[in-house]
Amino acid sequence: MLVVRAIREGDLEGLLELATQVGPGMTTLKPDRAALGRRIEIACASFAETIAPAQRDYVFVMEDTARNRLAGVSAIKSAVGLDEPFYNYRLGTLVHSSNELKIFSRMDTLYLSNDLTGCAELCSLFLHPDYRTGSNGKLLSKCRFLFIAQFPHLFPEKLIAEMRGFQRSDGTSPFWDSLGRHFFKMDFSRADDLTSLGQKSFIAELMPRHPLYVAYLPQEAQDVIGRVHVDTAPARHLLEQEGMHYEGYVDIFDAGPVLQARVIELRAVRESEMATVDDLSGDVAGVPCLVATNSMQQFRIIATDAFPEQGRIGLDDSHQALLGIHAGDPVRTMALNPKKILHA
Amino acid sequence: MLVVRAIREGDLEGLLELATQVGPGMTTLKPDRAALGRRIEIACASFAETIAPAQRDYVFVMEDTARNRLAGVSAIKSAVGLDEPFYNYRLGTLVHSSNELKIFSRMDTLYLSNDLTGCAELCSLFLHPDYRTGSNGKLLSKCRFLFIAQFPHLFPEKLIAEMRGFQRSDGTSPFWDSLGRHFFKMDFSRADDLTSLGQKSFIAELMPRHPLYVAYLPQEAQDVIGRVHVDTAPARHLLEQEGMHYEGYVDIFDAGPVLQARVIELRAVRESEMATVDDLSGDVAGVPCLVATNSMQQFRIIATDAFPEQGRIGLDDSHQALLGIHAGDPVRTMALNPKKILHA
Amino acid sequence: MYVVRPVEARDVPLLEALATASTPGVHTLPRTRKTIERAVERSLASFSAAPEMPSEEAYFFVMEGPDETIAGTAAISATAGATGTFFAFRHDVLSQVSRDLNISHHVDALSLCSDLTSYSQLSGFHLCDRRAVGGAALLSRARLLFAAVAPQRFSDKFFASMSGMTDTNGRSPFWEALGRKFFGMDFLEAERMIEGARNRTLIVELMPHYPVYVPLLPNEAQAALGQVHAEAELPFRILSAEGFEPDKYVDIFDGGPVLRAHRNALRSFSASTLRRAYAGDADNAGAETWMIATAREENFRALLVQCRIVELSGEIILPQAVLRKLELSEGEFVLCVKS
Amino acid sequence: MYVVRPVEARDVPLLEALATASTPGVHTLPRTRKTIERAVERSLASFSAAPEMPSEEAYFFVMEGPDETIAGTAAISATAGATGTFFAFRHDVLSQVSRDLNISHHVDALSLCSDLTSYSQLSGFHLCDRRAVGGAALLSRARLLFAAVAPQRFSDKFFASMSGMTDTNGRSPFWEALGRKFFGMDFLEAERMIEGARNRTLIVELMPHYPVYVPLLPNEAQAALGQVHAEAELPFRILSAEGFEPDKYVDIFDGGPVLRAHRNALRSFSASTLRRAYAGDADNAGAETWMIATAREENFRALLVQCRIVELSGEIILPQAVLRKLELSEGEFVLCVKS
Repeated sequence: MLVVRAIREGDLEGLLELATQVGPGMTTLKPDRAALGRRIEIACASFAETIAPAQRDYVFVMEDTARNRLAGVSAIKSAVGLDEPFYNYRLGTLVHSSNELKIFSRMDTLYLSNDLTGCAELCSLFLHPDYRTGSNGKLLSKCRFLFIAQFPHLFPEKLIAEMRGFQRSDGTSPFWDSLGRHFFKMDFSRADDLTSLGQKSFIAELMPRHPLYVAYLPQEAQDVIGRVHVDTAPARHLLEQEGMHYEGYVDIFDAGPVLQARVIELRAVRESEMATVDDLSGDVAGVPCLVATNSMQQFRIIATDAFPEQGRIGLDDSHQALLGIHAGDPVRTMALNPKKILHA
Repeated sequence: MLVVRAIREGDLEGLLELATQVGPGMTTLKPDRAALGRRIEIACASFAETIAPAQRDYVFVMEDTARNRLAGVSAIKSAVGLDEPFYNYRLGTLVHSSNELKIFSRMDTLYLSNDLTGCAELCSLFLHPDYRTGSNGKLLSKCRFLFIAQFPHLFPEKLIAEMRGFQRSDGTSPFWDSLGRHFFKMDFSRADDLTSLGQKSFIAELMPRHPLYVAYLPQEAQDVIGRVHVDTAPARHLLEQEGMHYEGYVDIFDAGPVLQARVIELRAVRESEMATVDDLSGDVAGVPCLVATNSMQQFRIIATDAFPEQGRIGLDDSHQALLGIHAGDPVRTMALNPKKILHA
Repeated sequence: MYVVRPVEARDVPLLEALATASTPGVHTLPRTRKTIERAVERSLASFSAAPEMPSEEAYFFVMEGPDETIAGTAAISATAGATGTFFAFRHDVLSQVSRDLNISHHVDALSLCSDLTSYSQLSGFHLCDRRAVGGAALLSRARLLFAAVAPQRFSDKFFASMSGMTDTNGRSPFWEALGRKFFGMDFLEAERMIEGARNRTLIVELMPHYPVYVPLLPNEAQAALGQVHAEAELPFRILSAEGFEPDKYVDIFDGGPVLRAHRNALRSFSASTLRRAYAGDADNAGAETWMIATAREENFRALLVQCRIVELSGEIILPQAVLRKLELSEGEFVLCVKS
Repeated sequence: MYVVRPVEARDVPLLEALATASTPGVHTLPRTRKTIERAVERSLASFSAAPEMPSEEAYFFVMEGPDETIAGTAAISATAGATGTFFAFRHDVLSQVSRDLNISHHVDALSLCSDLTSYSQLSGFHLCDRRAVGGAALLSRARLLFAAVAPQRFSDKFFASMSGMTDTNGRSPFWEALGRKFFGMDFLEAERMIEGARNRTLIVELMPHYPVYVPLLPNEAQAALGQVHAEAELPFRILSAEGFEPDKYVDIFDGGPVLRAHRNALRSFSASTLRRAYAGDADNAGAETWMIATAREENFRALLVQCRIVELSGEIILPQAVLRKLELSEGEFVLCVKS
């Protein structure tokens, strides 16, 4: 049985083991005991609310209770860019027109910006390969939206998620090759390494600061602006189901999209509901639901079939145990999948 | 009895009479017979779908059927900035930081942009003073959202509305005085006159094109960025109820906010529902609702108390007559007021 | 004997015939009857004006060959912007530094600027008759001698924009990388629409207002930056010898170099001397080629002559035929500079 | 008699005492024992180096008074950027045009630039003893005479940044309008933290990268733009007389003018002559004040002397006392320029 819960001090070994599986490319989840220890410490202080909201880093782990093992991790940083500048390119529009020549050109333009400073960020999602089945991926990703719906007052107006950008099959980035490389004489993987050391801001110092017309770039680079890495497409889809969308912010290296949403427009904030737990025995026809506790320090969430109605939800003993609750306790619940994609 | 409906050729005299009441400041509704005639022609072609979606200008009039008189007007332009560049300032963030000096400053920055090119625009709202009571203002403004909910495929991803900016009691603009005036040796009212002649783009040619730090402006000018004129506050509130919000785009002259929304996030798109009309006699307890026909050319909409439930809605003969429909016909309906403001 | 003189109304038909023969895109010559007539009228008005300060005047010169046909044209504008603003790209070096990575480098960028607006501009140099190459320097430099004769008509700074690299089809690699993105048309078509001008409002409407980072340009465009067209090598050499230097400005359309000079650096100003001309059969032993121009503003004439100049004398002895060509009476002043 | 010579290690205590007496914010002098020692060491290393090209060298001179106390200091850096990038504001004119409204105007804007990085920079001019005003020009110009003696150590372009306007409390109106917005501190505090330097990475980290539109600055800041501090008027006059000109660069902190010159425009280069010095009691009838510097790179000395120079001679007759002060043997070369 799998439950996602707030991380605890005792999870360090389990997290370290998970981190060894991650591989390169995820900068916030390196198998570094000291770094992970510090992160857990901040996460515990976050759930305990002993540090200011803007400094918090809520880390969630998925636990396989039967095997007493961590199956995955995901996190929400309360605010980015408050210690180190957080850079993106923003895609804007400039129109050049001349009545005399009957020319009207609408040009895409890249602006180096720190606009997303202070936004909350979804990050550090990793599910152990052994567990990549069923709804596990959805639970691990979407648990964060229910957490936000439960504690919306702790979050800023906007939530973002950086998506890995398009790469060629050999791992090179057409966007980097056409832009970053000219300003920073090193290859993409070295630049990527530096960012994983948290040195993104120094690299941004070397990037062009004046607005850039996209038309200056070769077509191949223009085409990948806002496109995700092929492996990241499913993760993007999950986030889009929850109300996150691309608004023109991209990564300064690989032009991967930043998905964003106003917190009040998240599906979880609009649609999740409170319900009181009833005992249930035997199977009941239901739809896949997320069910979460209302507590911050004891935040626990599962995915299960259920049929919440009129403020009540039936859960059997095993699920109540997973959540650490009893009949009569309140939970927050939401359908795992959106009813439909609106007009998409 | 008041109904809002698609404008018709025969409305020219009535519209002209309304326009004489408007006074200065509304550029799209001057009492100019030729201009209004052209506008009606385009609007009729829009409702008849004989011109391309991007060229359409849907104009609605509020008719007092008892007195056979026009009481108000409102409109949706399908796309702005496709003939003349559409300029705004966009408020962004740049962070200046130095580890060495332990300085981290987050600076607001204004960028001259044409980002909103191609967005649909709510405009030309005017209600005759004789009718400024009850729900008339809401009906006249919100009718447009139900129209969009009925025909979402005809609109671009984003909808905007430009709000009049803050002015001092003597009609001067602190933002203009601190910025525009320096680049364009004329006073605010003259600049405003030129824009009302549609010459906004020429003025923008004279405005500073490089990103501007807001900190350069005097405090008084900084304070009014994104603030509406005192008379415009109620209109802003109505639009915000419907899902429109300020995202940092402002007018280049007076820094009035542009409200915007993704069409799929409008309350009308999310919450309005189809219902079949039932005959009703006598009063029934209900909530204030908007009820609209499904037809484009015969688009008609009223505000009335009703109790839509399970896909049915009861309307008495007089309301059916106002809408030009009968029992068994389909309508689109939505509560006039949102249930609550989400987390606001 | 070649003589440079102001254009006259009677030259229009010949100029029209010559315009059709020149290479498109390389010369900023007027090309149609109407634009030629306009240029000639403007020149006549400019010569007869008595401006207190350089303004909209544009002076158009022709070089007559021995048979009195037109062997070339050249022009000079009092101010490059005239009533508008003259645009060029300034080649800036932007500095990018990262202390913590210990990296610092410089990035070349082109910024649209109006720095040259008040300069006097040399333009329209065109040698129609390839056999007239001996007169090329006379044709080009005569404009500057006129400026030295009438300095109040001109700025104290001058520039000349040299045609940039194009291929045999008139395709400019610099234009392909930049101008085309904003104009959406071929280089030659754009030059035709704008009539070679660089002081038109549509430039500010269409060209980029933010620096263009040179490393982002395709290699071919970078290679063309600051390079002269093969046909412009001759004027480039002549002006370089006169004292002009290419530095940090390039043409906004084809990336060709802009040569600039303060008048103090120009030989026509700093190395010319004013002398009284007398007729005579001078002693030709040790003769050198001198460029001689009338010192009057009206009815200006300039030509080359072989003669020997006595250093400390204020006189010059010229053959009677030369005086006649210059329409000079004995004892009138001429401006002399070594060719 | 005032003599300018390279700083020596023994000067440190005196320099420390003098530093505390000077006006804060006006001079780019080192102010603490440690920074003074560092500057002196760097100067000693620079004089004893034999650079093939100008690089990180910084030469620090002192002027000795008659009593051998220090009457003033002055410095010159081989390159303004040294290992970094030297930042200044370039005062540009941007052109804004609207054809249809028939309006065109020019907007002044300040752009952060690194154009001056490779220039040689004059700095640290400070007259400690107000009675020494007669030696002020010697103190300032001796640096340029040294550059004329050892041109390979310097760029061919020079600049000096003049202190901008501050009030009696050291408040700079230009800083209030600009630097404070980004540094969030007082002008004097910022100058102290950055030690007067303009080539530090933190400048690029903190200062605005986009043009600052001058009309948006408060009137007080606009009025201060390009204006010199009262205490800088003397060096301003001296350098102007030497051939420097303020043009389009200003200091990024206080808006003071940057004076620039190509060496060919400087009197120390263009109007100086090399002569052999001999001892003697010269005929002092019609004597003028001359600045005389040793023509050697090591143990450089410069001073003022009243004497009469014979135009076409390659010699100069100087009193024995002067030769001694210059540590010269008879027949050695000196560089002479009229004061």
